[in-house]
Amino acid sequence: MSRTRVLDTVDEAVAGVEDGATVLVGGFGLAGMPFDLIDGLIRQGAGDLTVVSNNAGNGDVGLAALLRAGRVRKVVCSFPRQVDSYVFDELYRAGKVELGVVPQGNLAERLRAAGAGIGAFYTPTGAGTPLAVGKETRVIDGREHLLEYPLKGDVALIAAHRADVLGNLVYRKTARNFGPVMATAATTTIVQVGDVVPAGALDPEAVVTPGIYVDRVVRVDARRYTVEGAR
Amino acid sequence: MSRTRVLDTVDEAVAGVEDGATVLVGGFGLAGMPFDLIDGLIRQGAGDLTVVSNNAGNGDVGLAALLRAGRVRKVVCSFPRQVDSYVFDELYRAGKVELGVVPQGNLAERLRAAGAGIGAFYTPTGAGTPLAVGKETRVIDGREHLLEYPLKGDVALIAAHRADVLGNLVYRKTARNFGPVMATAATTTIVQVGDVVPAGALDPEAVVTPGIYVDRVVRVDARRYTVEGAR
Amino acid sequence: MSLTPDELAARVARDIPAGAYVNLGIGQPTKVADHLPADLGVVLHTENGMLGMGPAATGDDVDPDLTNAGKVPVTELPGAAYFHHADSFAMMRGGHLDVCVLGAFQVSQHGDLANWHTGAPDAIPAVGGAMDLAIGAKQVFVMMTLFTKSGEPKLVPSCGYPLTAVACVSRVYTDHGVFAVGRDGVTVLETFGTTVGELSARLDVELTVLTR
Amino acid sequence: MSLTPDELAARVARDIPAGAYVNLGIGQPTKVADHLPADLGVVLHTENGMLGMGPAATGDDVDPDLTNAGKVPVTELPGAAYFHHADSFAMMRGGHLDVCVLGAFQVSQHGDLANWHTGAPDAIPAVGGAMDLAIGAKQVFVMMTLFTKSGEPKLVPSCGYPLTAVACVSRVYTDHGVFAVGRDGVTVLETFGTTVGELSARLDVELTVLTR
Repeated sequence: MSRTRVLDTVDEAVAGVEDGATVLVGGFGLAGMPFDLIDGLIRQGAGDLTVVSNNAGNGDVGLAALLRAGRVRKVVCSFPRQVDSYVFDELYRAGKVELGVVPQGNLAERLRAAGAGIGAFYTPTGAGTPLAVGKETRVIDGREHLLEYPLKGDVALIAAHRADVLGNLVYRKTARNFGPVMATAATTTIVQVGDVVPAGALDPEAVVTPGIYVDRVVRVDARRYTVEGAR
Repeated sequence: MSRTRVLDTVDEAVAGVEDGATVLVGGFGLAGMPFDLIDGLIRQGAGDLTVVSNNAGNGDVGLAALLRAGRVRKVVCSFPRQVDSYVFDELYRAGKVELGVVPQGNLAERLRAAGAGIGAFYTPTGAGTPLAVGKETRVIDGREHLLEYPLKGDVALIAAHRADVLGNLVYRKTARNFGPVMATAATTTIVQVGDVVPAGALDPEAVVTPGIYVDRVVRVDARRYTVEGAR
Repeated sequence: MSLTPDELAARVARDIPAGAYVNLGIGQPTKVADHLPADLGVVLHTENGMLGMGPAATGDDVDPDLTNAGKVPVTELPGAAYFHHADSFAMMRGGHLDVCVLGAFQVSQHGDLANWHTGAPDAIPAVGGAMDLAIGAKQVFVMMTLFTKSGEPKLVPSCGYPLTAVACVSRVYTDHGVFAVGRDGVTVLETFGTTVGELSARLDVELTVLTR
Repeated sequence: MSLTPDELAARVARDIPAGAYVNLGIGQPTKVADHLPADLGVVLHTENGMLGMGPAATGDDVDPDLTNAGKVPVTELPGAAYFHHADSFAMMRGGHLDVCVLGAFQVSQHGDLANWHTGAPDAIPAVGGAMDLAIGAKQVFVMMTLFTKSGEPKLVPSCGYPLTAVACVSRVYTDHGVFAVGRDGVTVLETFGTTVGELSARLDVELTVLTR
């Protein structure tokens, strides 16, 4: 058996998240959002969280519900403002949540760097813009670059399509998005899946996240969700 | 149709490589080595090449044959010295080929950086060793890092298992190795495959190298090779 | 006659080369896809991890796991490939996309782009993938109205809005004309229902005309 | 009695935790695999792009597309996964492997490692993945003879050979004993057919003994 534990309940899967933790939350809008794990985190009760995710919640579900519950001190994301991000909008305007905006590619690359042991990297994205303020710059091959540092999580909450008992994961279509990089970037990676299969049931050529990156897996029932929200 | 061209012959596939070019050559030892493309490159005649590859040739085939033909000015690799690297050894000791040794992970990451538009990155690998001489260093989180720059190719020669007509690639087992990163790092990526299939015949979830990275594909007959060499 | 949004989308589509890998930004640029003939072999990239994106999904084809960057359900074409976010943005940043089409608040005569923030103090900042797209593609096309609703030019000497990226735009497609921008300033490539003289009078940038 | 190479491999194997992700270096360390019981659930990594590596392949199982880092044909276990070189070394550099077992020319009392180059002027330099493995794993175990064939100690105050990495080794497993190395110098954890006093007389490093 590998270090990955397959747990019976969502509550076991999210146990132990500490106040003040940095939590990486997968998903791009609703696709790939780990709804069950977030609901479990709300029940679990950890607060004062820094949440790193591409968006800042949609409708009243998932990340929006966590925000509504008052557990989030700061959101680090690329795109908080959406048609249905009213929970975040209200908290932000009321000064009840901080916001760090990171260009989406720098967000993904900083997460990858955290997982890959890269100390820092130079990227052209954001150079010469207001998001470059305070950042170290360097001209490489005639082009200005910003120095960006890794973004590491204490916990990652991820939704994947299927896991084997070793924690190897496959995803489904564009719900893959941030899952694979976040899995590498957190001390404890927690994954909800639709299906857990025996070792050997996944094609080794098609595994996207090897089990080495996965600490806990829990199977959840399929949930229907739409662009208007999960239900 | 995409930009990828599926060609009928190896000679068409390797046409136009220029003297003095930097050629990325896939493979780890013999696994994933693009034997047919290298043979084609020898016929094509380009010389004064800088070859970037993990090793410096095995036996008398592949990279070793290119070296023997006197076409290589410099080899950039992690591990030239093998039980059967006698062609390289002889040329190197005779001062007929230059050598640049790069730690294997830095080699892979520098190739990735070239493909990913990363200007440079800090890595802990090699810090405090003779391979750090002349490199810029920085202490990050108490640990010394080296600044490493992208390694870009004019041409990449890669062997994959199967391509579709759009140039999407899948590999086989540990023959995958450097292929996917080299495909992203070269101006012109040339791939030999055992099989070309129609668009839609590869599982979109399992494509390893998307066709956007592939310029030319040629189907070649399976060749048996062993740890002693290809035949 | 100036162009309708649909005619503008068709005009942009005409400049997309056969077989190109293309990213279409959220909003108006998405409509360019409707004018790309299937036999042109253009492959669409969406930043959320896909090449080979097909048209918007309808009815039973709607799959919440398959959306474009605007979170709209889309479809998959034969030969598609999925990848994660770091790989998707490596593809963009690494210069592998041939063309990216973006909307804009302002474009400067030298190709600076402002399309992510109006600078309004009460606006919630949100950049998404705009900065990555702007610096990454081999060619960045902007598609916008040439003037704001109140008649202010959006092709300007230098951007007043916060920048998305510096010197990244090569072409500006507008309802009134098509412009090349860059180091040498603005060149008028085409006008729609107007003249270079009329445009000159309404814009604060110097206009060069290609002579044949 | 000092340990035979096979007994030493078995001794190293005893310190590998259940369920650990482990990389075994080329040469002697490879033999550790023979002493890991299957029910321990250890998952082997090979730098050339695989987790879940099985034993060496024989007969019809030999597949030239499936080798270990030493280019020896190996097999695949259920639950294996393949990945490319940048991903494989990201896994190593990112600190995800629990244990890496390496051979060495020399290890210093503070855990500096020399295992890639003898410094001989006519040697062809070849580093492979040694430097990446040395800096990456959570714990780096070295497995070596304590003395060279001519009797020179290989556990030394500071390495005379070119370094592979600084302060990376935590344990040194040798035919004569097991040592912890690091900031506090060398601690003897176990001796084989010898005494701390005898080892002290032959080594130039100060030896601490754990008292219980």
